[in-house]
Amino acid sequence: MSSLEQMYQQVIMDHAREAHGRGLTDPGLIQVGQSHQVNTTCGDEVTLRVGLDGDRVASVSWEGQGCSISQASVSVLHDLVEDHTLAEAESAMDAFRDLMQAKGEGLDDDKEDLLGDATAFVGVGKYPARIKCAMLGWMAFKDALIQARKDES
Amino acid sequence: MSSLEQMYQQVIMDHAREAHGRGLTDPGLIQVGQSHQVNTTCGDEVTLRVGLDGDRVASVSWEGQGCSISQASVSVLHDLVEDHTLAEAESAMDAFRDLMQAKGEGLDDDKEDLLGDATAFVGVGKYPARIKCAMLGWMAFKDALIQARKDES
Amino acid sequence: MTFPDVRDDFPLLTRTVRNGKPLVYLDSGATAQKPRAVLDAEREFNERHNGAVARGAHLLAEEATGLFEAARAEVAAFVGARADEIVWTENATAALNLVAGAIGNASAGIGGEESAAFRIGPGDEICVTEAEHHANLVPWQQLAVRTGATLRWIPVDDDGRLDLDRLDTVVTERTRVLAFTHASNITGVISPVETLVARAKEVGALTVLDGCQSVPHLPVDVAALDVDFMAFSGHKMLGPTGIGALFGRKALLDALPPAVFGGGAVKTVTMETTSWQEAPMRHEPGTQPVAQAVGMAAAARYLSALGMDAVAAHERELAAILREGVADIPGVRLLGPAWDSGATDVIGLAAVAVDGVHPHDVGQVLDDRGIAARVGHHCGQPLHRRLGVTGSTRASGHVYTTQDDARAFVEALATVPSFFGVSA
Amino acid sequence: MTFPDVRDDFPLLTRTVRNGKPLVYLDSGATAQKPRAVLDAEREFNERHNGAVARGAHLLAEEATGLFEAARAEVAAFVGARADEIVWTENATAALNLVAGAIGNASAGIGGEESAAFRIGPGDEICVTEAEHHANLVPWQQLAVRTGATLRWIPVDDDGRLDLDRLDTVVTERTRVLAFTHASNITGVISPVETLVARAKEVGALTVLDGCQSVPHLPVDVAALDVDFMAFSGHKMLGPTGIGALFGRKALLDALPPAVFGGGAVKTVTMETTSWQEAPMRHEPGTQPVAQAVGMAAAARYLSALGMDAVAAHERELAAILREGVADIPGVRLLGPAWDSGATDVIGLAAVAVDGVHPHDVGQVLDDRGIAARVGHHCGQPLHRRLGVTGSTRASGHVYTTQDDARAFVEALATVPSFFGVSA
Ligand SMILES: Cc1ncc(COP(=O)(O)O)c(C=O)c1O
Ligand SMILES: Cc1ncc(COP(=O)(O)O)c(C=O)c1O
Repeated sequence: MSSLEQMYQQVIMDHAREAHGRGLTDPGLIQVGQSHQVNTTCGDEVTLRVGLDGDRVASVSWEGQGCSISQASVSVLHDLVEDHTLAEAESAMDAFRDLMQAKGEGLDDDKEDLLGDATAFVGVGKYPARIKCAMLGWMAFKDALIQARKDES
Repeated sequence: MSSLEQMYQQVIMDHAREAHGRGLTDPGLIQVGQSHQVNTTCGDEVTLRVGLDGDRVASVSWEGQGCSISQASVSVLHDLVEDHTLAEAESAMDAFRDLMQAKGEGLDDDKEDLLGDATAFVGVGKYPARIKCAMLGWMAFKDALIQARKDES
Repeated sequence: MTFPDVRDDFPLLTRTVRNGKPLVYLDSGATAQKPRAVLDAEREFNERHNGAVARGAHLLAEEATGLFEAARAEVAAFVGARADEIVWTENATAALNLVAGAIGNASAGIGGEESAAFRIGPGDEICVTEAEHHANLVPWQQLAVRTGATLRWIPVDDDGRLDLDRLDTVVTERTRVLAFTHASNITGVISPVETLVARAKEVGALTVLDGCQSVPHLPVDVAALDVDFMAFSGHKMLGPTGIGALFGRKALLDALPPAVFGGGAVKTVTMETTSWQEAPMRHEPGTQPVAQAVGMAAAARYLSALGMDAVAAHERELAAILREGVADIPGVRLLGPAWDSGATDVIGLAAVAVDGVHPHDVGQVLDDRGIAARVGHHCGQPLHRRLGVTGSTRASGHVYTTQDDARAFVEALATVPSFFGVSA
Repeated sequence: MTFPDVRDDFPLLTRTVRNGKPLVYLDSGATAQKPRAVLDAEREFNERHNGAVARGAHLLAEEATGLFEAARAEVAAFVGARADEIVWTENATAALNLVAGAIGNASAGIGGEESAAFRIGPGDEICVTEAEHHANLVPWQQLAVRTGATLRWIPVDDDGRLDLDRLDTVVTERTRVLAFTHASNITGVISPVETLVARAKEVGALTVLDGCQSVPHLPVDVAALDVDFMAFSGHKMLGPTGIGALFGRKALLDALPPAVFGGGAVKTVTMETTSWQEAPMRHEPGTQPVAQAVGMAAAARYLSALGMDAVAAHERELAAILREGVADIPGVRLLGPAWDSGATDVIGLAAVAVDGVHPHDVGQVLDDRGIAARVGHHCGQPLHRRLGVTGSTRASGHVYTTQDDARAFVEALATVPSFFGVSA
């Protein structure tokens, strides 16, 4: 498998073509956070909204445009964190960041199990410029969580 | 003679110590021009006043402070142009500029005769940074002449 | 007449990328590679002649000053200017900001009566075009914020050419500055300088030309173009990073107050007030990029030896291959005018949008083949928006670019739609 | 502990001057010579990794970006800062102007509410000292012109030390900015940073430190100094010309509007408005001095390997020889405090005035012996005026300066009065 094929694995292509969670929805919850992030290299943007129900990530929806890596990444993010606990979501977030920093080498089995489909992004870690693309949605998610929890206090 | 001794010939030292024409005077003439020049490298300044009487440079006086080269140079300038015709003054000005550009080599006999004491400045031409010092008074003279002749029209 | 193969002069071009693939460098519009002559000139300066410029009486200071001023004269001659009409800057962006910032300073009273002619304010207009690089748009837009003047612009048509029908209504008696690019870094379109300058003169506006994409690729003569100011960069014309230049008419540069203040630019400084030197010194405060000036002059010399007419002809051939080539690929759209061998208003680059494929993904496929192209908005968001896309993929050549390089781009691009499953 | 002899690392120092005389380079305060490690780092970058930074998806762009950001991290660590607190600039002058210009822009409404905290105007005061280099005086003086604020200054005493008795009356609740030099390039005096910063904090003023003469010669830690901004130059710390840096607290840099506008610094640009990126990018429009950043990092690495404590101790020994030596010569006056082996507030330089002999003439005698010293006002006209002279002759050392170099200066200086016939 060439580096290029390793980067654009079928899973990624599929998520890019049919992204999950696209289209901002009203979670109908009290704890809602939203974040808008821009990849300044190319102008790609994502707006992501999170609804929290206690310590559960009840809803993740987003809107945006970008390269296949950034779109597929938000899509798997949606699958990994929606309907999971905050703790699980944060573990997924950490594991994904580790994957990006692994320079294409992969992670230990525990973490890869945690990531599921998202391990397909392993090839992106070889390309520093593309890590930004893959992280765009996750940056928005992280920031949206902060916004949502602000309402707590 | 070392380059240093060639630069600081006795004539120059003498003119520097006892400069001619120092102290601005009122020429009591109609065609008077004055110019203030600054050597921005070191902050040296000269203010030079010219009084014209028809086509004769009737009076040259100046005020200023600076290195021995700049002071001696205004002093010989005074001697070369005061009480000479405008044409003679301009020839002297040209010859002095040529001397500065001769890279320490000297000029042909005609021009050296014209310059008299001022040929002692030959050594300055080897030092681009010092040419500015030697030219300071001459720049002021040139500009003051322009000012004086403005009143003609 | 065939253009000489000069690749051996460029050390970087011998390197391989991505598992031993030969490098196909097509990102010269962003930054060019440097010939050995440039690197050697800089190194020679640093190893033999480095000293404080215009400030010392010792031998090294003298030599450094001599080389620095000789470099200025060479770069000036390269664009048809006099030496004292060239101000060194950090890059072209800084050169454009120098003019805008100085006008802002004049408007705030700096420079006093000497600079009063540059004052602008509410009711005055500053004019740019829709084709500008951010470097020649944002400084003017923010000058308008700062002074209360109004920013206007000449729109472009679907081909990226300036809509000259609008010239007379946009550039009017209220226009104080007309700033425009000589050649677009996206569409490659060369502006009708003569027409724009004529109109600016008619209304008494200053003209500011962005020469970033023309000076490295075409013969440029500021005297013939008759502009008031022109900015250009060292690194795009085979010179070092860290240096650019502003051309300005001497009388204008002398009256313009400084945009940036410091040592070496002043005549007399007291705690209360400062008087400035003449141009170019008044606009060059602080220790200048001296070794870089020497390198930029070496670049100008290198280009002159090739001959800018020959360079332009060479790049026209590249343009033909690129622009004709991409136009034949289904699903690929060329930004700017289609290739027309009769038209002379396009430089040697091609920016494309691939239907359904994001530029980043296009770039990745190219990079995998060792092709270095640029993806994104190329600092021209408004122009991309006007052309209906958010970004593009650009191939841009220079003297070392071969026709095979251009063909490699076209071939690789042709594989993109199917790779991403978007072929027609 | 003896400091290692590093002269072999500096190619330029092997050259001879003025008829084969060995070079005694004592003009490091103006600009330093560069070790081979710096020249090699730049060349290696240009020959192997040059590409557009932060803008491309291709391998060279990736490598160039990586090296550029690694250089930032290294230079940041060298002064005790975080990487995102360092902005690259053309030189220290540009760094100081960046802060002053941005405050001016904020005051003109640029940056909107986000930047409102930086707005100044009539009734506000900007404070400097009488010991400033023009680069840290004129930008503030002109900011006052631009905004209607008032410039005030802390005077110096006859020794060139700040008159701290005046601190509380000069720096008051009206003071918005306190800008001062870390070490004087004329007297060599090190400012009492702690006292000045404490007073600035008391009144809520921003502190701007000119680190040009400290960063190359002393251990400097911005966190410990607790200043808001600090400017320094590459070329004075053994790095390339064409680059300098501004340290700023991240939160301040993020809120400060740009002083200079262009590509790479923006988030979204329309013809009407622009939004900026975070710091440091928002303050780095245009193509940056990339090779120079890599060279400046190599210089920081070189100095760190020697150890800045050892460098400072070495230069203190030079100071002792220079300052004690010149004080013994009849008719020579040392500017700044007499040497006192107990005092720790002087860096390794000496500027002198020779009774009855102009600095240019002094410099000529030195140059004839192969000694490169600096003559003139060293961009400090107000300080010279305060000390009762218009100019001086300065010897300033660096890591490659030997004690013999310092002695050669003293010996040559001793011949000056008699050469010009002004001996007592
Ligand atoms: C104390 C001080 N401040 C500022 C500067 C200006 O530095 P640069 O010329 O590198 O901008 C210098 C050097 O000339 C200096 O010595
Ligand atoms: C048309 C145009 N103008 C301005 C610039 C800015 O040049 P620099 O980045 O060298 O300041 C560029 C290059 O990025 C350009 O292509």
